[in-house]
Amino acid sequence: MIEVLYFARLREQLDCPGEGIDPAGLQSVADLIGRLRVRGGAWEEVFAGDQPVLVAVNQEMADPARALRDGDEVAFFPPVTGG
Amino acid sequence: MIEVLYFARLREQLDCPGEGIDPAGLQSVADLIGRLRVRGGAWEEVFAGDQPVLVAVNQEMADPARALRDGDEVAFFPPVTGG
Amino acid sequence: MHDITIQTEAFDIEAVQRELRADPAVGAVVSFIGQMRDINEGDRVSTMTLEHYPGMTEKALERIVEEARQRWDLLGVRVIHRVGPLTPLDPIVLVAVASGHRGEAFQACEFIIDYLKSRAPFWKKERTAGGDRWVDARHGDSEAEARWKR
Amino acid sequence: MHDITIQTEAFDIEAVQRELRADPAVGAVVSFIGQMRDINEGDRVSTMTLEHYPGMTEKALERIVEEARQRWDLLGVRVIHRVGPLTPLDPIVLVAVASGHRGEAFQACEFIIDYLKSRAPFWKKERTAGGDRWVDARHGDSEAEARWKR
Repeated sequence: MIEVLYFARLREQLDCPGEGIDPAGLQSVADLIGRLRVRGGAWEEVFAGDQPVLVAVNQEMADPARALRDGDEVAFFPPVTGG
Repeated sequence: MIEVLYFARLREQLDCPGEGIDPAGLQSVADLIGRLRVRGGAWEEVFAGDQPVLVAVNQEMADPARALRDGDEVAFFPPVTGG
Repeated sequence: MHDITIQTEAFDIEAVQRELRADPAVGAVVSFIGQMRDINEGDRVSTMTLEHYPGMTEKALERIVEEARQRWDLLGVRVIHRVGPLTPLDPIVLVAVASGHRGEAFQACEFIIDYLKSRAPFWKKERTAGGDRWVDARHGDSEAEARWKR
Repeated sequence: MHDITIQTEAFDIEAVQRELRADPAVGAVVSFIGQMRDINEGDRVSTMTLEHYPGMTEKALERIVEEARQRWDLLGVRVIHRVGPLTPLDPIVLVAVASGHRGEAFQACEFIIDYLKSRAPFWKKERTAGGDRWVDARHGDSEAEARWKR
């Protein structure tokens, strides 16, 4: 299973703090984004590429080409605004 | 009269915190330095140009070409080391 | 003393500085305090909530501090960041760096806060008269961070 | 609140920071604390005496702070410098700058301390086991100051 987390504005837009996703057929972060996007509605909006979305894999910043493995923790969130 | 002040290492080398000097014949800071230097001994040492000496006229940094007038306050001191 | 703390409670700026100053080899302490303003983007802000990504936040900050310690000769580093609800005048973040001389302390302190602002997973949500809104990332933050890239 | 103080007494770092932080338009406070180290040039230093040029010191610092206020959008500036006898761990100088955002506060704070270190008439005399000695100017200080020349 891949644990997927959503933070801040994304969590609210998707009305979902996180979920477990079956890794079958998911080679990369880009594949995961594709699978989320086809859900339509808010998912299509968030992952269509129109708004900036950052991704971290196992709590390290990553990019869409990043390979995924069973057990990975993947987080999606907007640009950070701390400090 | 020109009020001349000496600070820090210079004050100790010259064994003099300050003095009044007759401005007659003193057009510039360079003239004043010349007059002090010819006193010989520690004065020659300090003002011969071998050690760094800074000068302020009326509490503003100045250079040897700076013109002098009666009533000016002239200070000689080493490079600063505060902070 | 741990270098990094994420907490909901207010922090004691004075205690941190005293701890860093307690080493007689320290000649310079540079501190950055970021605090909540009562106006943002022209609107009055009554409260703010800071969300973060627990686990990743600490890892990101530890990496930033470790990199600063490798780049500069530092005698002490402390980063404290608040999360949860905040009101105007509340300190949000403290970055304090001690070193023998000032140049290293200044550079390390600014390096850490620039990275934190552009890379550490914190998000601010403001409450204004017009409702709640997420704060947008400032363009200047990624520029400031880019300065440090080698 | 006066911007600049030269004094023989210890100063209250916390009180200064609290005062600067009291304005809800302030988003960033950057502070530099310079303190006396117990070792200099490899020798243990037991005490130090700071001499200054009364009158010129205040004028030089006022000019520096005025220039910083013209260059950057600042909400508060405080410079406190001690003179007279000091022992290790004693704070020597505090430069604290408040602004809306951090970039200006960092730049102004470093600008002021760089100028102070290279231009304000203070001189340190150290007491070591080998006797009293005047501290020599650090080459790096005039280099740091040269960065700000336009």
